[in-house]
Amino acid sequence: MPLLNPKPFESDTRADWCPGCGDFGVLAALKDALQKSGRQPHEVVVVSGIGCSSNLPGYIRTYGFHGLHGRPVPVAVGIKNANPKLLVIATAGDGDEYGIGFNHVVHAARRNDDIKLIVMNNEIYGLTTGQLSPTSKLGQKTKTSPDGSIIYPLKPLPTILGAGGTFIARTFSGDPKHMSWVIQEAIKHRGFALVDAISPCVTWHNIYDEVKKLFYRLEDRGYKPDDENEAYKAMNAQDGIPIGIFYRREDKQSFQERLAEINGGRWAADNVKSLGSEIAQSLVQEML
Amino acid sequence: MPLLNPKPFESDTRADWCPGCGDFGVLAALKDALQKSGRQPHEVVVVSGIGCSSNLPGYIRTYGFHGLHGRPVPVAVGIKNANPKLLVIATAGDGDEYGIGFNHVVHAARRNDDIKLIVMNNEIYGLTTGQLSPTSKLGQKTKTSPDGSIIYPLKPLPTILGAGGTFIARTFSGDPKHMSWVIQEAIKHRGFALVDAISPCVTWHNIYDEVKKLFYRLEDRGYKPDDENEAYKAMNAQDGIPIGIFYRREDKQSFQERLAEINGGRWAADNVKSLGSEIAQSLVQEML
Amino acid sequence: MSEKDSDAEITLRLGAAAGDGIQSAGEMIMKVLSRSGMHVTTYNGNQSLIRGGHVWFHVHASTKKIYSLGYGIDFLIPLTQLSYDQHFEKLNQGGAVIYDPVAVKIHDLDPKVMQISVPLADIALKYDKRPIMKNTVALGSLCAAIGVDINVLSKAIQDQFGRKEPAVAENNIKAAMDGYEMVKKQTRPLKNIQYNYSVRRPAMTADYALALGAVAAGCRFYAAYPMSPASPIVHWMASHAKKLGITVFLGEDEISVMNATIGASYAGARAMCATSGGGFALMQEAIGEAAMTETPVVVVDVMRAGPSTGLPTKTSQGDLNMMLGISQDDFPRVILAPRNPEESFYTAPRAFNLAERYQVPVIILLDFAIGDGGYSTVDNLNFAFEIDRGKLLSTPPPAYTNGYWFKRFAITDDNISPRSIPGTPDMMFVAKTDEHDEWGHDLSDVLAGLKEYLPIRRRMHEKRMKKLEEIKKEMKLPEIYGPSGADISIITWGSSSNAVREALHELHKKGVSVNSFEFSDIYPMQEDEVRKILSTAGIMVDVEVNYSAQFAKLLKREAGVEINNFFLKYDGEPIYPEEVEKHILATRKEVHAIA
Amino acid sequence: MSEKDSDAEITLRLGAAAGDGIQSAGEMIMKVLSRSGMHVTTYNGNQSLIRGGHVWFHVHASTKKIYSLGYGIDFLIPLTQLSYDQHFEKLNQGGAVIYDPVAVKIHDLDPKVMQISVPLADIALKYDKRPIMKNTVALGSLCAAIGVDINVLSKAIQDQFGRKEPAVAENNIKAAMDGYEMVKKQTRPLKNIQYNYSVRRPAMTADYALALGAVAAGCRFYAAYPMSPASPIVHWMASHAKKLGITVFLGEDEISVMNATIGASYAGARAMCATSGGGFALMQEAIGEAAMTETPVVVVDVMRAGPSTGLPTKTSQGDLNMMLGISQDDFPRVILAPRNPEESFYTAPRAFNLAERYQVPVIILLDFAIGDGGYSTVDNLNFAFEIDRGKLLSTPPPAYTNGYWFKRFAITDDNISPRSIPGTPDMMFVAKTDEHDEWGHDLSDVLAGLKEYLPIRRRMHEKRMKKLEEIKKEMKLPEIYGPSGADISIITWGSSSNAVREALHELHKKGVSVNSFEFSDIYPMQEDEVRKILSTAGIMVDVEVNYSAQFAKLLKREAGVEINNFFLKYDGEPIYPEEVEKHILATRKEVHAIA
Ligand SMILES: Cc1ncc(C[n+]2csc(CCOP(=O)(O)OP(=O)(O)O)c2C)c(N)n1
Ligand SMILES: Cc1ncc(C[n+]2csc(CCOP(=O)(O)OP(=O)(O)O)c2C)c(N)n1
Ligand code: SF4
Ligand code: SF4
Ligand SMILES: [Mg+2]
Ligand SMILES: [Mg+2]
Repeated sequence: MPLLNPKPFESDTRADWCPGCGDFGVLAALKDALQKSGRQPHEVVVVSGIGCSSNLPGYIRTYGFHGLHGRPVPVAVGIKNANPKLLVIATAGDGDEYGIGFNHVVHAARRNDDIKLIVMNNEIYGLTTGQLSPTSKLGQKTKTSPDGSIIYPLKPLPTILGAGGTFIARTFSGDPKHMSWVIQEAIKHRGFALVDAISPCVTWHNIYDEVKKLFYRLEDRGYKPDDENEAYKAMNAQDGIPIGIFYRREDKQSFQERLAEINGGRWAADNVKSLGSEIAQSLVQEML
Repeated sequence: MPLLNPKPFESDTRADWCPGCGDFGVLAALKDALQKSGRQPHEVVVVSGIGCSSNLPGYIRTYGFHGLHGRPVPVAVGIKNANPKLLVIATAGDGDEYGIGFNHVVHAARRNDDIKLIVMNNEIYGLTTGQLSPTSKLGQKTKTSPDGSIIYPLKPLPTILGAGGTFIARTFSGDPKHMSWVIQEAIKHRGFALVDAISPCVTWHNIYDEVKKLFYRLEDRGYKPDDENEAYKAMNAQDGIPIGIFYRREDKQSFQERLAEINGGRWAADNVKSLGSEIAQSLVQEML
Repeated sequence: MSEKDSDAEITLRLGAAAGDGIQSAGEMIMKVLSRSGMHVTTYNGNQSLIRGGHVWFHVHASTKKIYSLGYGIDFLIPLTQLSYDQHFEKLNQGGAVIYDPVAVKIHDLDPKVMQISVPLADIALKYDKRPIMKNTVALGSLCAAIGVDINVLSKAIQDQFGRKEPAVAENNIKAAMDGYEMVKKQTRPLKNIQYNYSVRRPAMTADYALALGAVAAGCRFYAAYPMSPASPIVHWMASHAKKLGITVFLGEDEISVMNATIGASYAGARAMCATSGGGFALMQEAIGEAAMTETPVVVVDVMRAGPSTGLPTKTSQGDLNMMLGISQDDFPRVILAPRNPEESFYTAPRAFNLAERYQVPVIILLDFAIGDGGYSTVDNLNFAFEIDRGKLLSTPPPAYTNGYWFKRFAITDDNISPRSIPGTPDMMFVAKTDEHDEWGHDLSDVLAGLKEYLPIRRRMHEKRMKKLEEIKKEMKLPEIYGPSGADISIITWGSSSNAVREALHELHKKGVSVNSFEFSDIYPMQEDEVRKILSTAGIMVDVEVNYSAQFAKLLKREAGVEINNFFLKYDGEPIYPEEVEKHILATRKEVHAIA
Repeated sequence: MSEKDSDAEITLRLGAAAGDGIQSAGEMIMKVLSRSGMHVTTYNGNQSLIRGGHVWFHVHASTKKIYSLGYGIDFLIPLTQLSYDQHFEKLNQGGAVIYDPVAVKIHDLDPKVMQISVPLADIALKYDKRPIMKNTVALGSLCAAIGVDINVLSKAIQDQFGRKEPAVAENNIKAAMDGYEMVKKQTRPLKNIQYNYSVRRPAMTADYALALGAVAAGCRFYAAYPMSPASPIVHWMASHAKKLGITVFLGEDEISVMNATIGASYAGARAMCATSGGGFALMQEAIGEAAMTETPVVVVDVMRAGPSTGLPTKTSQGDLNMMLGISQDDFPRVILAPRNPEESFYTAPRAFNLAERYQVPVIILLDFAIGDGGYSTVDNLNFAFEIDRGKLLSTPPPAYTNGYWFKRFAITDDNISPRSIPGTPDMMFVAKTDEHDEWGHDLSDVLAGLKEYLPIRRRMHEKRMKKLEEIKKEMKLPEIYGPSGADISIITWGSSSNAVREALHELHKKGVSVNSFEFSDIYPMQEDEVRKILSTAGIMVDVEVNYSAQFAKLLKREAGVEINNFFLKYDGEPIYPEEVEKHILATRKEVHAIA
């Protein structure tokens, strides 16, 4: 089927985020990137958790799974392992992915599962009305840190680099073209891609102005994302908020490529059938 | 009370690990380090998960908590936050701490909780009779990877460095003095300390000879653990198995130091009492 | 006004979109009434989104003690057309709708409801570029309509905006005053209530009351991962941490929260944590850990409508089954379901005493309707309760120590072992989730299955389970309202009791022979006593907020009491007394038809 | 031999320390018997440690079909003194103990038990520097004592060590032969069984049988995090992944395992995962997710003795309550408890068909006794079962699509909606854990609480819950053994049935009027039919392996059936038929005393 609809990923449900919420930018960029990927909507699955950001699958025209807080990654991994022909994208919040569900991210990264994770990072728990998130800053006042946060924020990017991530990027919903480009590259990547999407929450923690002032594009500075040690430094840079692709390597097989060597490409979603009686008998023989 | 007993941390229960198990070395080193710390046994709590390694609290004379698989860190954190006068040490396996419970490690590291975590890393699930662990090598044959592992192993040290860890070390139960020294330093550290203790499983995955051949001491090479970028490189070194302290900084407050600024040092374990009636009334007034 | 008319009583409802400030407006009018001597009960009809949609705030107030949301709506203040459309049908005769004709078209209104038109937006625009103060104007108008002193509102506004720059409060007060004057010109007060301005009554949600009760009972360690409708507890704890010296641990997930709570309790603190169903599901493995290590903990589940994510801002009593089956195999637990904020306050110290006395996990079940969504008057709080730490020792009895190890899990006559905390000399022990003997030594490895040790395993398992027999004796029997020997008996539990109690009142006025049995202590159940008490019941009608009548099933399972008539609500909304009333009237008809 | 003497039947037990190879020795002798036409049932008495301690392997074999572990021990082979001390009291008269006098001192032995002394270690040392082959020598000795062809053992040894260098098998065979000859010289065979070497019977644990059944039913996605006693399932799946094309996902924890299983099923696979109680506790939130999104899943819980970590290598039926209360609020689930390996094989395809037909989570409860710890003969497996994927469509009915979106959660007469999987054009939908309408649109945000949408919420909740009514019709009623109208009726479920069934046989020989009702389909329960069936029961005796009689409580809760007599075992050991027999005999006495 050719893409007849000029905006094939446009949904008919209005997003009910607060006016001005950064997530609108992420949604637009994702739709744009998907269209440019040439994929059909029904070949794409968008998986999310619980949070403002995680409402996204309801607002895009693809298959969707709006699951549990913190668990989009394992659902996405399950889908991909059952049918790797699908393009599987997880979209969720910083609470979902850097808090309760971060271990899944770490392990998907080290396995190099071929899924794309877009974290709408607003440094706050939006949907639960503004509590401290793992990326909230020291001193940040929230409902759970009324005296200012005393917890050092998590640095998800160097953490995932250390864990073996093969595509690690940051982008900003205030720079929609950049965001679409980063997502397109993530889609093209061989394996797990982490896209940290700065997506300000205008209601509980509006950092638009701050980010606009401080962000710069790595590619504008001639940065090349091919050296792990340089990537580590760039991620920890103190001179502003770098966005762009920090690290990328295409020489590592995805987990699904390796899996195919074992299951012989007989993927579970296409393979719901009984056993031939010869094989069945041989299995019984083993137990004898 | 002075330490009358020359071996105050010696228990009367025999460890029932397999003869030759690396965990014996860890136990001995820990007892030695504790004795050198000058602590009284009853001021120390050793917290563990579930696994061969996690049986350790039963074999040492301190308070102990032998909890759930993967959860020693949050239990330890709870203990420390209730009574920071206690020395709280978590001892567990690679399955516990790099697998199911790794997210707790990441977050304790970034908070800089003042607990010491010793991971008995044997690259296998020992107690469950030899399945793949997060640190198992590519190609490693185990009960769950009979055709050889296809999963890239996790690199816990650079991951925790990226997450903001302030003391990160590796040691080897084949080098008992080194191990005792590393644990002593961890105990002295201000905040969270991760000690990756290579502790071979002689039954399911005996890497003693391999490690003995490949390990070298960072301090022997004049390595200084004060630079994060150098630490990152050293952790990823391919020229053998470095042991020693990779990274250490003492300029970051522990979480408990910061907490004291809020709770005023009124720690929960010493503070089980009712409210004065004046305060009580003022709290009611707020609701009026 | 309807049959339920009474000048001592009032129900009102504000409606708008999320982000319009309807919750704070509602809280202000609640305060106005509370500070005028009235008892209040409220409900927050909100949605799982931050701006837009439709949210409302309902207040029921009375000069006498009340529990439920009352009957219908006397005063409706719809700031949006949707708010009018959604709620006008519930307006009581004799009531009024206060509205801005620019925003709201009145239609299909009962002619006995008064229409009070006020240019809310226009007035608001006098004081700000955007008409955000229109709800303040509406509050002023409302004060005129219900005849309450406008100065009480001014003071409430002052309190609300006191921390902002002075102009904010000033302008809001002016806007309120304009609204007040405008309505005063149109009509005399529609309510003729004797407000008593010398009596000010505190109102709390159960979440707040429970937090207060916990701290008052010595809890200084609180752990949480935010989850509606339990979040107000952590908000209260965090905002009082500095003042009261509370250690608030914000875990990375509910698993860490529960384990840290256990760690803190093991270390000697009174430790508590709270969540809602989904978070509780994640805590279950660790609750088994607490029971096995005999570490006291108090865990709060503020229930919301499920299953799964469900309706996060709506109410339910659907988590009882989960509490009866927490994690693997048998272990003791206590389940308490306070019926309202006041009882929640007193439940906290009881829960801690039970937890420490019996060294078991104690679960407190609240729900959205009273926990986050509903304030209620809580006065005459008594903070002088006993803190009973049970068998917590600081020096070991000789028979229980060998000089360093402590016989922590000793078999005793009452099945409760003396306990020590780390830091205490000569009382060391290892708390183990593996089965263990009296000294805490493993029974799962070299001793597992050996014939000499099977009786020890059995005895340790029995020791834990038999605590339930002792705890039972402390469990309260149902509270009975209405005449004994009534034809119809309502069986209910937890927050559902509130609507039932108020419906009873009306049913009695109508001459219906009905009484009620309200359960607040759920498990363990004194099955024989409960059976005996319920043998006096008439035709039993079970009222609860879930699909499968979970409490009725527990009654059947424990006490063998069988109920065949149910009023079950599971659309996420709280029970209103008129619904109970209707169901009971229908039941009476049926019964008469059969008889 | 005891009253239970029969030449067609044999029980034997090997005992040693962990790491001595007792499990593989046990499996070899089991194979020897299986390949000699015998039916077998075994039990693995192991401990939660890797070397040392005490472990044993019990085999019951018979020329006819058997289920339980039989009566006492005919042949004991204690390789350590502890093994003798632990087990000698269970030796049957006419039986024998085969031992090495260097390792074991015989004491207090019934004179009617024969002592067969063999220098096991000395012989073993002939073939290796360390006496590791002493268990092989013992097996050879045993073959002589029970009169089975030693060549069958040689073949089994060959199979066992075939992958190692040839000398290993050769030396073991020689060692076995030496043992055989040594005993043959001492005594004629103590058993006079007609072995039938032309019949070879496969034996499996329930873990393996279930894995086999699942794959045969089309399951090619299996997820796991290792946990005893469920690990054999993942071992089987992993070792057959290449051959059969199975995707094995080794998750980082049980939460990822359950969520990945749901993801795979959502994507169209038949997906399964398994764990034990503690891991299941962590899966609960996601099981609610499966139910809410109506994604079919099959989840296996192989129960072990708890609570908490408990006794990881010991058995229990203590997780039923957990299954009845999985995570928050009400949702449908199916609980099946196959009684033995054979039934487990057939339960897998049934579970998948139920899961896909009703789009619900199906729980299979196994336990250590049959799951990991016990092999049993499974012959005549029939692989020709129907794969029913329910309403899984690949093209949308016109009324169910708008060209791209699919009405995935349509209300239908049978409450089951047609389903699609990603990749299918014109059938897109979003699976939501928030409450949703027929198209999968959120009811939790802008529509939450609106009066038009309350009925939709109710209807969606009812749609899910009412599936239980349909499922009920497919639930099997208890299987009845023994005469109808018996004085005493044993009520039992799952693996406890095995000991009960064999005890019944003996009780009937003793003239006791007793029958049994074995439940394998647990929930939902056809309460009316069950009540009717049990109304024919005599004095009911509940037999299960947990402290609180969880199944009896379910019976009471669902069917109102009340049981007052219990045989409950909770020391971690499986039930032996003689224990049931003893309890029933005592019950009969009581009954007679009363009557
Ligand atoms: C197990 C569980 N715990 C807690 C919650 C409550 N909850 C819902 S959304 C959320 C956090 C939202 O923050 P984030 O993930 O950053 O998303 P955002 O709303 O900021 O986009 C939480 C804690 C939940 N739904 N489930
Ligand atoms: C929730 C849960 N899942 C699984 C298990 C089973 N289990 C016990 S120990 C263990 C892994 C042990 O490996 P590791 O942590 O590396 O410790 P080791 O035995 O190697 O020292 C597992 C998976 C468990 N006890 N609890
Ligand atoms: S609360 Fe914040 S994150 Fe949520 S929709 Fe509003 S602006 Fe966006
Ligand atoms: S199995 Fe391995 S880790 Fe466990 S005790 Fe034996 S050698 Fe140590
Ligand atoms: Mg966020
Ligand atoms: Mg390990």
